[in-house]
Amino acid sequence: MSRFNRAGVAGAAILAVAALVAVVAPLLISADELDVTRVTAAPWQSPGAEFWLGTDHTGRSVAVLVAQGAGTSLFVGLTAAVLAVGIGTLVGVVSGHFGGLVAGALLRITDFFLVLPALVLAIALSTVLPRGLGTIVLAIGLTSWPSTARMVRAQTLTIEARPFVERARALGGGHVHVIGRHVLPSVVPLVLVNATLAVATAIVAESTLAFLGLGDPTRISWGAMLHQAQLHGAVPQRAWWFLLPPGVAIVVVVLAFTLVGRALEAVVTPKR
Amino acid sequence: MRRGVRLWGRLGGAALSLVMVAVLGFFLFRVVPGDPVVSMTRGRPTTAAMQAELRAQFGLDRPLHEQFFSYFTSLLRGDLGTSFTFRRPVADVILERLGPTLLLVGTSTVIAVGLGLWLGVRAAWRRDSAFDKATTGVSLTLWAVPTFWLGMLLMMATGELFPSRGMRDTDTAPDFVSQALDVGHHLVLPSLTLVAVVCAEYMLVMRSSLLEEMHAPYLTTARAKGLRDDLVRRRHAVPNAVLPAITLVFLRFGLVVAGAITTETVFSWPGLGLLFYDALTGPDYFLLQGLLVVTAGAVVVMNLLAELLYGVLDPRVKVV
Amino acid sequence: MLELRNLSVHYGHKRVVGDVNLTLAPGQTLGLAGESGSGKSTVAMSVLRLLPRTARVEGEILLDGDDVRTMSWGRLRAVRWASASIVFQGAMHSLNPVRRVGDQIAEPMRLHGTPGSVRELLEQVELSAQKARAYPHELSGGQRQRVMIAMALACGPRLVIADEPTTALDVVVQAQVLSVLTRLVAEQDLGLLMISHDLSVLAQTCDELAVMHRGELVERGATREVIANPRHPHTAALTAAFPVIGDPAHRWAEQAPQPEPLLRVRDLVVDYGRTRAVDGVDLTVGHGEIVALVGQSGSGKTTLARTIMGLRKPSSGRVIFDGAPVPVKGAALKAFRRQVQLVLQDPASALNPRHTVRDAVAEGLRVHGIRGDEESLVSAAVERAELRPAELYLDSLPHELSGGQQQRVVIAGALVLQPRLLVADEPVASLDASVRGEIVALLLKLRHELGLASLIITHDLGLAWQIADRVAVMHQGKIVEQGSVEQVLLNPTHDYTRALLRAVPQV
Amino acid sequence: MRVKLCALLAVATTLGLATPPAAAEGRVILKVAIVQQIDSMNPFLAVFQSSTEVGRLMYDYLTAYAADDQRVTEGIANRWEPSADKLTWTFTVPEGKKWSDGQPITAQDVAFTYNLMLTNEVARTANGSFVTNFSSVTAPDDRTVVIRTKAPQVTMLALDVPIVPKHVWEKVTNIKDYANDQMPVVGSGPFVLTEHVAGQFIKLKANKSYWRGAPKYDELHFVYFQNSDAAVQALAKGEVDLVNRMAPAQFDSLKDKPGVTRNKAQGRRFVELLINPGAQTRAGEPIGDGNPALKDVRVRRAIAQAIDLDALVQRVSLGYAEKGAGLVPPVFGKWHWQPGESELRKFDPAAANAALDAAGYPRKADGTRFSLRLTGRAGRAYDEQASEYLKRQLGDVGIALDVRLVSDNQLNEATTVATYDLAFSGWATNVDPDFILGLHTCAQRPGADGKGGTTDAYFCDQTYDELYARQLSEFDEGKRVELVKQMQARFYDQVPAVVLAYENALEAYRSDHFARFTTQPAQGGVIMAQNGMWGYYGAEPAARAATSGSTWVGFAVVAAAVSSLLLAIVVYTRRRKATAGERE
Repeated sequence: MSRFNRAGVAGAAILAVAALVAVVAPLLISADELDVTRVTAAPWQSPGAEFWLGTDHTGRSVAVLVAQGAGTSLFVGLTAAVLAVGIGTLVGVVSGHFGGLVAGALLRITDFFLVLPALVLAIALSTVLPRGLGTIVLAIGLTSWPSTARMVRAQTLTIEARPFVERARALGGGHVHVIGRHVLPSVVPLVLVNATLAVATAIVAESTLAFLGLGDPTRISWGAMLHQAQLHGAVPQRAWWFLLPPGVAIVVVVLAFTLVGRALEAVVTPKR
Repeated sequence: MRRGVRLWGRLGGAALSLVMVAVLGFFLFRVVPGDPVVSMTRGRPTTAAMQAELRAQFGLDRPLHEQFFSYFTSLLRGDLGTSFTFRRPVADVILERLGPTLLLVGTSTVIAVGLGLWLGVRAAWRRDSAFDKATTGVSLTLWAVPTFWLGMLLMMATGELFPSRGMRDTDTAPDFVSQALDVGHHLVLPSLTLVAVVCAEYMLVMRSSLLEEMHAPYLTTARAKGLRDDLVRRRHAVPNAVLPAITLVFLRFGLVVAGAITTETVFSWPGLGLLFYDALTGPDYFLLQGLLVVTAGAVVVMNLLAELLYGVLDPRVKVV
Repeated sequence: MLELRNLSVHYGHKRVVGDVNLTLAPGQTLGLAGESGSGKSTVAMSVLRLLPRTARVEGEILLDGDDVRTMSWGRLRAVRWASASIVFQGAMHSLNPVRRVGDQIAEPMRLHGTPGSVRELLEQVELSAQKARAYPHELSGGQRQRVMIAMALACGPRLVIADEPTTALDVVVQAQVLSVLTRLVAEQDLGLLMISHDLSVLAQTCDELAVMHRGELVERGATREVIANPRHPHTAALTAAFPVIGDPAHRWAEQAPQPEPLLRVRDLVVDYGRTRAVDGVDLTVGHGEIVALVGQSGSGKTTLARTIMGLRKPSSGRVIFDGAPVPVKGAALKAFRRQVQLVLQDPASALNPRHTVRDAVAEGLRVHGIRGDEESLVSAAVERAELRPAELYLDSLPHELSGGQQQRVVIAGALVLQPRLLVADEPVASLDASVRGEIVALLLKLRHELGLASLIITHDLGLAWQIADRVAVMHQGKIVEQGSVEQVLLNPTHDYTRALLRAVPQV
Repeated sequence: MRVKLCALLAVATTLGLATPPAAAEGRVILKVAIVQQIDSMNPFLAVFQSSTEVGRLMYDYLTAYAADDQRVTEGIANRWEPSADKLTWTFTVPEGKKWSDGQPITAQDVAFTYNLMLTNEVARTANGSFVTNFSSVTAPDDRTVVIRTKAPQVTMLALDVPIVPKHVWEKVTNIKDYANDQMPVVGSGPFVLTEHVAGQFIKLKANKSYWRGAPKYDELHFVYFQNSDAAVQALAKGEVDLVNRMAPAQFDSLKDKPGVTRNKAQGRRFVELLINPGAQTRAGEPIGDGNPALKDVRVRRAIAQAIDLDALVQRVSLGYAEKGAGLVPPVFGKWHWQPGESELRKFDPAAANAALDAAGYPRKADGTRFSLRLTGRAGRAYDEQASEYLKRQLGDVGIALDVRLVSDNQLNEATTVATYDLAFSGWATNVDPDFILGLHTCAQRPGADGKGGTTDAYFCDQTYDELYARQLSEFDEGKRVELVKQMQARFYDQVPAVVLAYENALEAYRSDHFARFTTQPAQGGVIMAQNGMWGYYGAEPAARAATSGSTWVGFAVVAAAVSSLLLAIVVYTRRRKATAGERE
């Protein structure tokens, strides 16, 4: 417990730094440093005094790109997670609270989406829709809600089976009362945990889509950098400085979200 | 306590899911913009008549609902249509690529399951020990690693030790031993990549599953009987805790097939994932929808198997 | 055979057991009584050194002269089950759910190299040999508990520790299990250390009685002696909590005149799918009357209560409240629910753990949109439920309160709507013995002061004797006998009622 | 028991993995990386470039293009004679050429192939355009083929149609479903197809009885790669011997690699920037949603003038390209056109600004005149980078660019229905310029339903079309060259598209395995993607070093790691077992 809290605090600290970078980087980095037509440095420089993470295939500083990419990756991760968790919570509560045909249909759809390989679907969606951040968010969001829905539904059912809900019903409470006063407050912490973990998944998914060349090519994200690295032959050139930093950034941020999520989970879940 | 798995209900549900997969597969890829015939013939001397001929060959000139009807009826016969790219029945193309994927995913799953469950049990049993902290930490980190990136790193790190692509060399002697060793040699990096990522998940699941059981009263009973610690673990705790993990393994197996897309792309492993990636660039409608139907169908079937298996493994669940 | 010398157990700085001294000779039966949290289970577990690592154990635990605390693990494992075995509480969870019970019984025999057969052991506890192939979930509660007993006897130990072996069992089943246990102990001349919160259970099985309170041993002596003349006030409270049916001292309800009917149930039938849970029930509760609905679990009494509350639709028959049929939906149903309030068995789960006492009590007011000074209405209800002063409790969360206080909050939540009928489902079953009396008194006081009628659902005939004006006995969905308390409990006419009464352990 | 099993397993693994598999001894193999899939081995159906490339190795055409200067040379036929009215062509198939199964190649085979295409619609799938003008093909005897055309056709010596053996193909009933995978596949080319595993590799063996003489090595393997990055790595490791289509950065990365020789060749490809000139269908109906400003040729010229082609060559192509001009790349020197001093549009933003002002598009308050969409393919390195430069350069003349990088199929969609303003495109050209010139005639625009077009530039110009018709029937090559150049000049002047660059074909090979390859043309030519099979056919093995055993070090490392891990587990379990009794 305490260990995870420590890990959770560490994760939160990392996230704070990442968020700070995401907010500050666009302010500090001039457009010239990102514009391939204006950079003057030689491409494929290994790390040195001037560029301490080296330069990419166009001569841009990798360090600058990583900082700039934080915003995109975090934005996609957060919005996709919010979308997924939002849909999931709605579906979960509705199918858990109301019985009958609606719930049955919702459950069927949830199960269906649950078994569909999310990555395959996300790839298909991002091929169909026009390129852009919105598409990525939509593709990830629309494919990752079912697990949340399942979990929220289970929690809703658990709560509904609790005597205090029966007591509330016996007091004369209706659907709005039961959902608003009892179900939602009990679901929200779990949803929060779920959202945190969903951000982690979404960031990895974003990088995967970008790597497969389905990202928004006009934006710099960590996944897009890896895509570029692969496209322009970073591996055969042994340009580790172009390959490592974006990947490490992904791992660190995703790990941080996971740690925070687990710490929250430990707090939220009642101890046995 | 007694939970029943209604066999017919499950079968019906799975069948419904398969139908939905088929419908989704058809429409999703019909929404993809672009004329596949134009993509195919790009950069070659082509006349309008030739394009029309190609369209007719693939039935693209018929109205959508007719296309759907013929698609659906042939699907029932196991005919997935003809691939644009390979000009062969989609079912054949997929079947051909199934072997490499099963080899990769199968090997990785076996190793990952063995290793992951073993590590998970160890870690949970000695909760908060150095071993637990180390394995949990590593697993959480690996879980955060994008698969393709890990693959690229491994490729860069191992330099020339391993082949960078494919499943076999073309100049290996044709005898079985040489071929098998060659395939094994090619298999090392891709399966290592998959194992690392999948194993981490299995480990975490096994660990948390066992932690759930750690305070179960029947373990106290077992201890009170005088059982050694490792016997308590092996005979009592693990048989209970492993059930959810096994279910997960089955569920994941289908998903891993789909998840092998990135690994196969990085290592040019000639399996379904690579095929999927190739089909996307076409766009090869029939191949794409065939792949979606097959992979999602596999997951649906695995799902069903997982539930039925659960009924066999867990005496509390009866299949009726 | 077993000797505890100055046994203390600490968890961190918290002392759970302090300076307990106990001895038990072969063939002797000792009951260890105490409420939850009194440390009695900790004592039992320490005998086989089964406490978690975090527990710090001091003193000596001598089993056949050897100190368990200092044994090597190898030696300890040899001693476990062979010298002393345990019948754990809650056999459902203490048996491995995925292994056949036969294997589980045989396991210690193989381990310790004890000859014998599972079949014989099962026969000893009056189970057929085929049950060896069953999984725990395929057995009934009583059968599982017998399996536990068979398992405990597998290696022929000289000491058996039984930790709440019959808790959560119905009275009749409890009686059967206890008789098996006592018979085997007597036949095999075993030492028995039996732990229970229920003095009556101990009184029936044990020669000697020890009472624990807050980790300390407060009294020890011959069973009859301790119960008849408790020296420690806590012992006295415990004995008082178990009413003796027929004893006028334990009958607290004053005689009420025949009242006007408030609630009438006519030929009520409720089906759950294909099973008929309630089968043609007629029942009446008068104004200000307390009626006890008695029956074993599964008899349909809870379903009946839910149906009366309008929480479940009857399949046929009518429920008439105050002269009008209970409405099935809409505003009328809501209005009806103001009149009838529910008090549930486990107060801990009947309160939303996130809501303060204020929120919990005011919930009814808010649901019904009752205007007025919420604060004072809530305070009044809370004080009426004898939580004084109200301000002390209003901002507490449920887990900060004791079980008795929680139940009072539930009752306050009901009172705030000024209902006319209280349906109480096992209102004291999950409460400690010493608290139980207070809640019973509170219910009676409310009837006395407010004229509040109650339908009390219980498996506990003693409670009915204590509180009710009339008793209805329910069996397999039917009411088999009803009438005044004295009439039904002292002169039962139906076989089932007699069986129930026989099974009640007598102090 | 468990312990013993583990130990056994460890030993077995070590032994097994430490022994490298035997490589096939004594055969010299050329391994070539390919990135594109093979769509079909059936030459009537195969449309992918990679398939055509393999097809050229399996089947000779009626005529061929010489390696050194690409002139027409002997293929299956060694002599040809047009009639005076140019409507009848007589080809002579000499004695002595044999199919790989030993059967003689005769005029009957040629006539069979063409007639199959004339009679069977499916057989026209891949190469139908070559026979649309044919009226009949006959073989009066085994040595003579007579082709009659409906109208004079200059490309009669550039019929890129694989000739198939009649004795094999006459048994084929359904061309559409025939995969042509009866190994070894009977062919006439320098190599015989022996094995094809889709997505993995293609194996061919040398045709020892090839009429030009057997290739100098034994087998030719094409190995499939997911992307050129992987292919370049494989080349660096010596897993393959020949790689093409490298990105400039990849090409640079091989600069000092020992044992690797790079080949920077003039390519057959050019990249262009389409400027939607107000797209119309064949019937003249407007189609798409191009910016109307682009209908004004002055605007298009100004845009062309605002683009710094030198910067694109230097920064985007890293110098591995030549500045764009006419439609025919310089590799086909005869047909290639360069603007003269008077025609040349120099990079001149100031002039472009002035021209735009004059055309009636003054700068607005925010400094822009109007904005245009620039559509390109995501994932294509050139588009991704060049779009950055174009954005800036056109921004300098007040044209704001909205860059849209989309998937391949979305790009195709945008160009086929003309929903673009500016778009990247590119074509590979053939020895005969007919195709690339014909692509920009009015007739290539789509029909009323928006389908059936092959152009993506939507150029329709009276002058150009007249020139096209004239060159098509001009049999005097000198005059035809002149007409072709005039067409390119007209295209350059009207700018429906700016040819940005002729990209170099970047290739590399293991010179430690293969000493030299035949390039086409001899000077600065390509090894792969030729108009012929010379590159593969003419490869000469080096005094070959044995396959290095270094790759097997990896195996040994893994084997050692696995076995030591297993051993560690065994020991650990043993020790735990021993002390298990005294631990809880």
